[in-house]
Amino acid sequence: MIREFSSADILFIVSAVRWTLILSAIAFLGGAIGGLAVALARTAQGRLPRRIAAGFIQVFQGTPLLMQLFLVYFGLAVLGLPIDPLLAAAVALTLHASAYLGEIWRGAIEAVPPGQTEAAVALSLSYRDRMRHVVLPQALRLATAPTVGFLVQLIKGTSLASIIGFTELTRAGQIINNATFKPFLVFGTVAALYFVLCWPLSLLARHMEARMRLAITR
Amino acid sequence: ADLDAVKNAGTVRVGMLVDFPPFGIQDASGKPDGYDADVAKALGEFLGVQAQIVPVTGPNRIPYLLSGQVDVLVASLGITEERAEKVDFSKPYAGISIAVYGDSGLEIAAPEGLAGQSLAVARASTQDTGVSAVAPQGTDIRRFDDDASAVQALMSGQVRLIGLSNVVFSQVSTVAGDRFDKKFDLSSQVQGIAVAPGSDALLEQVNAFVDQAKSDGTLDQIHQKWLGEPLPDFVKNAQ
Amino acid sequence: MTEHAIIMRAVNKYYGAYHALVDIDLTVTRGERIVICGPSGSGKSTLIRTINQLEPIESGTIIVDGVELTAGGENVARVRQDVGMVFQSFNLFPHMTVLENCVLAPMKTRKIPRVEAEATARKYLERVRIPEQADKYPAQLSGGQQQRVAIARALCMKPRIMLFDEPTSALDPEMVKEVLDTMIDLAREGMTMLCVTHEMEFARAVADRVIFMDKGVIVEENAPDQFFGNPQNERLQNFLGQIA
Amino acid sequence: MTEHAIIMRAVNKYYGAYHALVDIDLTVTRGERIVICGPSGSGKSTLIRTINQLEPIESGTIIVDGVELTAGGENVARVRQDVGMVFQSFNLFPHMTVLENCVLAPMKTRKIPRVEAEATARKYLERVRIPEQADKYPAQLSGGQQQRVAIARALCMKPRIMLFDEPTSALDPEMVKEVLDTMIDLAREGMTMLCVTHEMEFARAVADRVIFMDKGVIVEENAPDQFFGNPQNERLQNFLGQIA
Amino acid sequence: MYQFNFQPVFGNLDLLLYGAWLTVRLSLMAMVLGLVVSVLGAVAKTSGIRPLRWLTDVYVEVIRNTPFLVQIFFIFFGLPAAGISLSPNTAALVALVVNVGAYGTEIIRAGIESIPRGQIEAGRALGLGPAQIFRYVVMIPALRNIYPSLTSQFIYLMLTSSVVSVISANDLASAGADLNARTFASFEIYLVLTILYFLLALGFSTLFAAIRRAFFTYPASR
Ligand SMILES: Nc1ncnc2c1ncn2[C@@H]1O[C@H](COP(=O)(O)OP(=O)(O)OP(=O)(O)O)[C@@H](O)[C@H]1O
Ligand SMILES: Nc1ncnc2c1ncn2[C@@H]1O[C@H](COP(=O)(O)OP(=O)(O)OP(=O)(O)O)[C@@H](O)[C@H]1O
Ligand SMILES: [Mg+2]
Ligand SMILES: [Mg+2]
Repeated sequence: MIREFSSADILFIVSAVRWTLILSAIAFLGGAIGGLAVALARTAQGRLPRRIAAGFIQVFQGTPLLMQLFLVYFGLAVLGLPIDPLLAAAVALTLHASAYLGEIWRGAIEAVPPGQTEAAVALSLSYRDRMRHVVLPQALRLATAPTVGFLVQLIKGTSLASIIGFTELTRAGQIINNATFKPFLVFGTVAALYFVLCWPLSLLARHMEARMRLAITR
Repeated sequence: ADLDAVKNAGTVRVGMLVDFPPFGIQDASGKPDGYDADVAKALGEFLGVQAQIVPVTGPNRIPYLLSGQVDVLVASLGITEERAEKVDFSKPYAGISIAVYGDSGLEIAAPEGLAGQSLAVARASTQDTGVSAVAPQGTDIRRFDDDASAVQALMSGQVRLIGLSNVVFSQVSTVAGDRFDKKFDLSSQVQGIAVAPGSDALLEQVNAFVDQAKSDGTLDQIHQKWLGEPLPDFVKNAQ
Repeated sequence: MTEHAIIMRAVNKYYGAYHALVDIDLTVTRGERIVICGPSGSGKSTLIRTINQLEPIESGTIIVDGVELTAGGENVARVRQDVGMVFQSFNLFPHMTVLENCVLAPMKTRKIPRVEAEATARKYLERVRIPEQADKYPAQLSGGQQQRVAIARALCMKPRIMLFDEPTSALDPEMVKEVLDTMIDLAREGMTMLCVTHEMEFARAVADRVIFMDKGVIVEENAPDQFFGNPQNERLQNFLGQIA
Repeated sequence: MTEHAIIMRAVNKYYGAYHALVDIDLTVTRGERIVICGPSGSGKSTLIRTINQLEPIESGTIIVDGVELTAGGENVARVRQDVGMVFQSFNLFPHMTVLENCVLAPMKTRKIPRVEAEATARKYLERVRIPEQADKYPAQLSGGQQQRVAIARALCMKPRIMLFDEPTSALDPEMVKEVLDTMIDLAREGMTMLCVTHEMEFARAVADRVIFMDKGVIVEENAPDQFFGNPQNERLQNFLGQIA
Repeated sequence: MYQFNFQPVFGNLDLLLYGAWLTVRLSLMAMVLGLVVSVLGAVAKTSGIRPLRWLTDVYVEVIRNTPFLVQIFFIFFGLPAAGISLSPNTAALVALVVNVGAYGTEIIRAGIESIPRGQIEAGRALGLGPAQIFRYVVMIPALRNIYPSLTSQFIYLMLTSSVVSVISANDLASAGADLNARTFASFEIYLVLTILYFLLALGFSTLFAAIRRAFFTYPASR
């Protein structure tokens, strides 16, 4: 009954990349919006938004994504709020990514020299214009490399969504492995696929970091 | 969900494993297949609704049921007392026998011989419970996430013993030849279809289905297809 | 329009427990040019930063161009548009060209159309004698050029008052002169100016009044020839001895 | 011990294609005090950095204290211990107290026991007139104090030669004097010194010779009164006009 | 609706707490060893020796761009084929060290490169050798500069360690899974596990803050 590892299996694993990509895209989009909000709140003048954002980050950086996914999907259902798995994944991944991106971007915003903000204030620019035209564009340059770096972790992290039923790359590998008992072949393929997805991003991050270092030391 | 909800929806959502051959597997096109899949389809026909199969995993199959994400589990779920406290089981629809297997060179004939040995099982599986119940002090029970990992531990030499079902072991033998043999039986284990507590009407219908499928030969036929023999007597006769 | 550009009355400013400005009284007439000097940490920067509310004050009154700066509110924004500021470290926006640096604030806060804003910017870049640098990025300019861009950028808001905080102290000796020349030009045109600097030549050449601060207090205040020729305060005498 | 502290013969240095030092010949007698000046980018820093091999050279010979610096090897380490250097930006180690800054190199390279190293350090801190700052961290000191620590740190290695690269140009005007006074003290004690600076008062007061560089070349070289009073080179005349 | 019943969880709280202790121990050892690997990796990467740099690059990129699950799998199931048979707990530790070492290498390299050149030149001008410069001049400020990234990577490591149950290593997650297998009180267990992980993360943050205060609080230059 043990099946041979066949081309159909490879195809199955490759097509599971679809879910990995969809989940990553959702997480990243949600996280980008949430992360910006968190970062702005974390660098705000008022104490209250700063506290709330800090608490948010502490909770969602301090607990495993696996548990977050489990509690959102099964937990809400148990409380009488059944939720679509995709929505659950979107919620949990967004919260997770918002916390991490928020923290990365806060660092970038704070790394913009205070003189820049002061100059903008002295020119009487409003908070919005100041952020939009002066601070964020400069923060963006500092943030791109770590952001892309996080994206790589996120892509790998979506494998945890298998706990709520997504047959993405890692899960597809497990399923095929259970039928074929060829772990090295199967997980070798899985690892190679992740590498193909992530390596270009890592290169990009490194390239941007190098370019930025040049720009700074110029 | 209870019977009304299933009938209203026109579909019964069935949780099944897809990584537990030959009960639950994926066919070459990636669709769920296997003994459980055929049973699930038959159940759907009996209820007069569409059977929608939801792939679940060993560790999360019960949460799926309890949180209402599926209506029933046809997921090779062995009937045990602890589980019966959480879910309601139908009459047995399948069964496997569980034993301890291991390196052919090892002389072990009874649970006492396990002391000082390391032994792999799939976490939360029937063989996990079975082994844990009889293993003496000093047995190193290593719990893996699924049978495949446990088997891999055996094959790579990380452990020399494994608690496994006869079904999976026969597959192992096809690759490993006579490197491993059976040491002693643990138990035979019957499996039931599970519903969430309180779904009494649904459970009644499921039991009716199991009775009918046993008597009209449907289960024998499916068992023959996947395991090469008719439904064993210990399943037929179990209550 | 009043005749007084800036009036400060009994202004006190604390950083935590540290008393940075102590009962400051200062009146600046329209068109007046004032140089502020004093040892490091004496509160010079703090003083001029309170004038466009980069630093809030704890007590006292500041009236700029007839508008009282009560904490927050509309007034502050209005006053800031009328007060240009040039920092020691330039603080140009590094991701924008010189021209973009100059047009950003007029376009965003005064809602001036781009074409017009650019025309104004070019005019002021001409004025500070670097029209040809308009399309470069700050990092491509020398320190002296950067500081002149900073001056042009402030002028583009057509401020009535200019504040300078040690505008030449981050520059190489050779570049100091370029910037001082630009500032002397401005002074000649009657711009109200407050300038923190230790360039005594500049003070002698253009200042109407020189102010000496020490430990948050205005210790001496006089016309330049009196100030340098006949200092009263002992700390000031010492100070002048040191930097000469 | 030879009578010559430093001998440079036909030294050439390139940064990529850029010819930063062109055929430099320079001999410094023991105890001599030399001031180097010149426009930005003329190669002053490069020149003094070649002397303790912070920059390798492409051709020519440098002999320091009788030891020839061939590329790498033992010689370089030995020479560096004999040559103290003070940077424009201090470069104190921020994670160590003043005292730790001073004892690190003697303990690690000369293997002097801590007690002895600390005694020496305190002596030199006294000499630069900040003994009471020994246990502070660099960030807690003013710029002038930091630079004096940097001088003390270099002295703790008991160097025969001191190199200064614009040691006062990052300082506030008031602090310049503190540091210059320290340097004048050192000069009086007969230390061999090479100093890049634009402080003309200092040059007049202590220099035996003033050197003017332009585009990697030593253009003029003279005793201070001649150098300032009667400059020959046109570029130098111009330069003196600008910084005066 | 589901009836929550925390009895099975609290009745077995000692098991979970023991699991939490295992996670703490595993993570702490992985952090310390991982830091050593990271520093060595960063030194190799910033060294002038080309093959060494190249090798480190390969290590870092392979590890950072493949999932931890696959890495731990290969270490536990794959190494026996090469004659290296590690116990589950050792394999878990090795996998974590290898993983965090790759991330840490990049982080610490960035820290080393953030040290102003003048600092290194000052060291050289004082006659210190390259190793002495690294040890006395570069290391502390470099670690201080990247301390936040490093510690958040460590927290991430602690959370990642929950995966080690796949090779039957013991930790908090596997204690939870075992309890789950016995009681099937999944929601209750997961909720408590999440809280325990949160508390562990909080504990580690506090520890890291204390370490920072002890070793890295010299006044920053203005
Ligand atoms: N944000 C702040 N928090 C706390 N203290 C501050 C702050 N800014 C300035 N100070 C303190 O207030 C005093 C006055 O500072 P200020 O910058 O106005 O001095 P200054 O006269 O401009 O000095 P310098 O010539 O060095 O620029 C100093 O003692 C300084 O340490
Ligand atoms: N690492 C380097 N790579 C390339 N070019 C360099 C490098 N360091 C210096 N230069 C160039 O060499 C020339 C001499 O530089 P150097 O720093 O010696 O000048 P300087 O006289 O000390 O100037 P300053 O007064 O600005 O300190 C300059 O044109 C500079 O741009
Ligand atoms: Mg100031
Ligand atoms: Mg220089």
